[in-house]
Amino acid sequence: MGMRRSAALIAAAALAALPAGGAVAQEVVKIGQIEAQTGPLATYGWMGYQGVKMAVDEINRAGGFTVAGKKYRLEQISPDTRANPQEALIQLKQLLENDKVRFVFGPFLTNVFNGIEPYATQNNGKFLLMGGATAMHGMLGKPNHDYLLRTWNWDAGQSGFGQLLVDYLKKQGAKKVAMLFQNDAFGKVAVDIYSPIFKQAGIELQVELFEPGTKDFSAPLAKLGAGKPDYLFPGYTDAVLYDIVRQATETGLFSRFFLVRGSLAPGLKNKEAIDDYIAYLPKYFEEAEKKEPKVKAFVAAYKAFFKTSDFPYDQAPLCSSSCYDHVYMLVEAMKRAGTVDDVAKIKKELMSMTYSGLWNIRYDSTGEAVFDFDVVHMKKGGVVTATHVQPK
Amino acid sequence: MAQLILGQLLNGAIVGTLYGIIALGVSLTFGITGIVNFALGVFMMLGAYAAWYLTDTLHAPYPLAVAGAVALVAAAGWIADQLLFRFTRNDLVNGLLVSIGLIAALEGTALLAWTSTPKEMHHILPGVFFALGLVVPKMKLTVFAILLVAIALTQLALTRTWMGRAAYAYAQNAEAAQLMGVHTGRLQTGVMVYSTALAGFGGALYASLYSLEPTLGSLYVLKAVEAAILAGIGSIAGALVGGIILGVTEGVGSIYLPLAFRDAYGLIFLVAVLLFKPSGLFGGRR
Amino acid sequence: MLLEVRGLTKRFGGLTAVANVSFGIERGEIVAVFGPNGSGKTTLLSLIAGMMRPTAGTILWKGAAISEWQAHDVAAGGLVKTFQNPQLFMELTAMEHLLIASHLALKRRLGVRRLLTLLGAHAGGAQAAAAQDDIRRHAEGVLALCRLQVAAHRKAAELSYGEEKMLGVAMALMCEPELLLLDEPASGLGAAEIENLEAVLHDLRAQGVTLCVIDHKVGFLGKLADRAIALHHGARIAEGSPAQVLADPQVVEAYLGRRHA
Amino acid sequence: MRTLAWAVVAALFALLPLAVHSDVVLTVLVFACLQGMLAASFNLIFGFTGQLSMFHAAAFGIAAYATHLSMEHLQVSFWIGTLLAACLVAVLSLIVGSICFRFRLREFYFAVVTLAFSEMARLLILNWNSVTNGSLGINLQEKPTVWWPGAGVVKLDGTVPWYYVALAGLALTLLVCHRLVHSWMGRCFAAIRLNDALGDALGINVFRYKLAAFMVGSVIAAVTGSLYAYYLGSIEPGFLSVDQSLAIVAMVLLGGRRSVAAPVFGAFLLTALPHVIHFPAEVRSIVYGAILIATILLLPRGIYGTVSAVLRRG
Repeated sequence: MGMRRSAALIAAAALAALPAGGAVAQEVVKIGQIEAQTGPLATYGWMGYQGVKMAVDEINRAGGFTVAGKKYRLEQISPDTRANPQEALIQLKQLLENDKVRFVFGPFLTNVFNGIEPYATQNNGKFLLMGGATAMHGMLGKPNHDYLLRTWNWDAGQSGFGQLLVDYLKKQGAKKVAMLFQNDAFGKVAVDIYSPIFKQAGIELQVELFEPGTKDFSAPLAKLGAGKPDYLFPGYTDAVLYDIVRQATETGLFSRFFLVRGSLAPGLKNKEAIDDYIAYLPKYFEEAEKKEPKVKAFVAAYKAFFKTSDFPYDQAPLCSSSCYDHVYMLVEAMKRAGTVDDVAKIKKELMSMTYSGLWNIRYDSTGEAVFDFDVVHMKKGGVVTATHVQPK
Repeated sequence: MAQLILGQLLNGAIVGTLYGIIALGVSLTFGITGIVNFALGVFMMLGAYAAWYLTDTLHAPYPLAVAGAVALVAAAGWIADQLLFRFTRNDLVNGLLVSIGLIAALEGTALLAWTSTPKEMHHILPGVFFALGLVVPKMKLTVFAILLVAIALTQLALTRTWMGRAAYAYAQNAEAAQLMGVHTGRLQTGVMVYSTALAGFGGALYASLYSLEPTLGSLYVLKAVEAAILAGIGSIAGALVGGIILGVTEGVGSIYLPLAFRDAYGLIFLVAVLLFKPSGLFGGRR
Repeated sequence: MLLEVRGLTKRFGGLTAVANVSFGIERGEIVAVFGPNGSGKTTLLSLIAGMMRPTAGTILWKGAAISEWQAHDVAAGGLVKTFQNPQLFMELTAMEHLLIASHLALKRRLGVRRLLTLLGAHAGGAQAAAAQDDIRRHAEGVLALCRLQVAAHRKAAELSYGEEKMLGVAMALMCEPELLLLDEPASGLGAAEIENLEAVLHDLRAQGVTLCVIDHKVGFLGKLADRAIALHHGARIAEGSPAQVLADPQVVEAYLGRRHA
Repeated sequence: MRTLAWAVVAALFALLPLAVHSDVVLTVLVFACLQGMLAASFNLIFGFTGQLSMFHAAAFGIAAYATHLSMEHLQVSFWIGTLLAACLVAVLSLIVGSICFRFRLREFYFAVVTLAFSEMARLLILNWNSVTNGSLGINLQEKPTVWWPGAGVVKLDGTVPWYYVALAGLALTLLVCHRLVHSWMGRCFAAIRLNDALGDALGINVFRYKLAAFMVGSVIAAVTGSLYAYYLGSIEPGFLSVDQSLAIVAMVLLGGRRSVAAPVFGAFLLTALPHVIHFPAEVRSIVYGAILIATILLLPRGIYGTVSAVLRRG
């Protein structure tokens, strides 16, 4: 109750703070975003930034949205954290105190999240933080963490996809898998998640972790290859996948791959040398573009909006899932809650709804996103079969 | 196992020559202008993106693209020298900071132009060679050969041409060289441009082997500096060997030891060498 | 015997810079070491001052072998050397030079207690404060002695060559040396500056400072020195009163030889 | 006169929270003060003794981890933990420094070897998962306590108390640096920076005083590390990154390396600027580079240095 009242008070203050008079006919709902947009770790943050930008722009060009009979437009405020917790903390404080923002997207990076977590927790109830950082998973549902929503699905758990993929792999007759991952936050967690799953499935697992930024994988590939595993389970961003897949196939050390992140592109690029390329994709854009008009429209919109001819299929999922859809989902929740500033109400709506945009997204009881995904299996020559999965 | 080691010796050597070509630039620049040009990393990055853009977007034949990339980067290097480095000659710290500033600026520009989405050039020369039970990608071997030739030619140029000898003399003893009638300013500019051209060349070849990101140079320039010091500043063959030693240490090191510490293996070696032969493996008395 | 050098030898690769040189210096005397350029004088001094390690031979300072000591330990021991072409801290004033050079003086007066002065000017107690004043006064005295008062607050970069060399001597004096090694103090000086130098050296002698001065020509040393040693190709070719040494045929030959070359 | 001016400045900063209530502004100032401590202590090694140390970020990060670990495993208070961390860093810098200076590694060689040592430290912390939780970093739940006039022993929670802690830390750092630089030891540092051969000839133990500067600087960095970590509330291997060290160098160059206070100015500038002027991400990095280059080429004494020089001229 107290929470709500204080939230309401702040809301009142915020409205008072907003410029009065005819100059601004529409009220503004600000959407903050704290992501790394530059530096070696910026890939995720950069795409997320683009996703929000597109959604906000579209909604505003469509004349904004109406909540409880009032017209609103969106405003995106997205400083660059440079993957630096200090910057992020200051920026979050600016967003909450100066800009009176109540909805913040990001961060994707665990070190950044750890940096802002204490302050965010102090302000529990005043805002919503919707990010993808690995470390968020552990905080979900903890006391004073009602502000937290994780916009990514988790590999483990009953609605997670890890188990399902490993089972699929087992059906392919895999006996031994070699895991080659970045030595960073998610890499470390991925090892912790998948080791037991593989163990349970009776598949032997070898693990090697490499410094992010590595480009030549000859040594680890040779080392792993010596163990004669049937599948290679490489890192999780295309930044490394292109290099790993190429070097692994060129030397003929591996012809079978198993991915839980990243895209099909590295596989297609080396399709002649690949027997199996099994990938979990939040969405198989290449195919969806043909089938689903929404996706086709999104791809077109992206190209137009960023004036580019090449659509980044590999990173589109970040862009769309984590941000583009979630902006729409948030707006939808505001409409249903009939308020733009009672975060508790809005969260309740978010938790109870299923949003069908480019994907079907809902939140589980802890506040972690669950969405349909595709298990894509590419065979030699680039023949692709995709299975659409709707998790429990 | 022997196969494994042999393979890593070869691959380490190949990777090492790529360190070496940048190290050569670092070494020359430091020897002649007294600046450690960390910006060689971003020049390498520019070369890589230029080559990628010329081949994959403008569909120029790869060799032409490489030539174009080298020309572009050399020009960039000349501008950087005239606008910036000219004023920090023989000032280690300022040179270092100017290059840091340059890195920030150029990486930002690259991000604007190409975003952080990785780019990968179409495979120029697919396929592999089989030799004594080893499997080596054709392109890697080709790059290896080309780099070796480039470094050999540099060696020749420095020993046979007047400019080269002047440079050598200058590195040994500036005063004497000036008495010899060496035009310092022109020499230093020449070396600056040449070293950036080498970096661009390295980058252009790099693009045919690995995927590209705006930050790719930073790792390589660090390795290059390690290699240059390992070998001893001012030694051409040294820069190459230094690079190769580094590449091999990392390769073989990560076979026997945890891969996660790969970067440390080279460093430990470097520190050891510096302590017991401060002038580097091939450096004379300094 | 204050300083005793026995069979001192220094080789650089093939070249022998100092060949089996032996001599001694008594407290209070002024010794001139001279020889043509390249005769190994500077090397000899550098060896004694601990800036190089001899290939062979021993250096005894007040009976203790010091040939393996670091330069700063030698200086702390009371054996201080000036540089042939002046070494200075370009961006500092003459006075600041002397204060830096007063390092040993402070150390001798306060020992470890000088660390207390870091906490505050008077943290070291009355003695510390007194020592620091004393050192300032000493510095001014040295400036006066070296005829550098006018240069006291000018930066080293602005000094004339003569003043630079004299500042070198002044810094050495701040170290309160028992034996002062002067490396070609007169080289490159004009007549007036040389006179000035002579005056300074006379004053030093009057104060009983032991001096070892090297120069490529005897020049003013003739009048000043009690004893002279002639070096040629790194070897001692003559020793005795300046007059005797000058008359020595080998010495004459050495110089004539140079003149013909 | 100057003392008075400084007293006034100090008083103004001390009274600031009475006038400024914005948590954002105070937060920026806390970080600025902590970065200022880093810059000033680094400048002791770099600007005054002429040694380009790349070990500073390592000292900073190692201490952050050491403080947490000693608090967790030895059940000591934050301040004891900080003390232990400082001692650890003192020992480490003694070892690293001795190696570098004993082998007479100069300028760039010193920079590279210290860089090598900090990289090894970073890799160790990154991969020693059982102890450091590796790349995931550690959230620091517990808050340090201090004795507060009137309030007695209180938890350091909220920005204002931390502001005073950081301010005190900065003041202390500046005092230490000031006393050192303007003492006989400062003269030794200058001698080493300007002409160590001559210093040696004048009886200055170059090795000892290089080491002194390196150790004092590193220990201050260590203290800063513990404060920073517990204000931020988390630690990560990134604390030890090369970028950290380079950022410190940039602060010093921007402020100026010839005075004790100038680097702090640079630190405040680089900490606050990105939050005052907002650029698109890529443009920001371009502007940052441009500023850095411009300062080095046009204002070699740094901004503070140049300004104060101009003021002195009248």
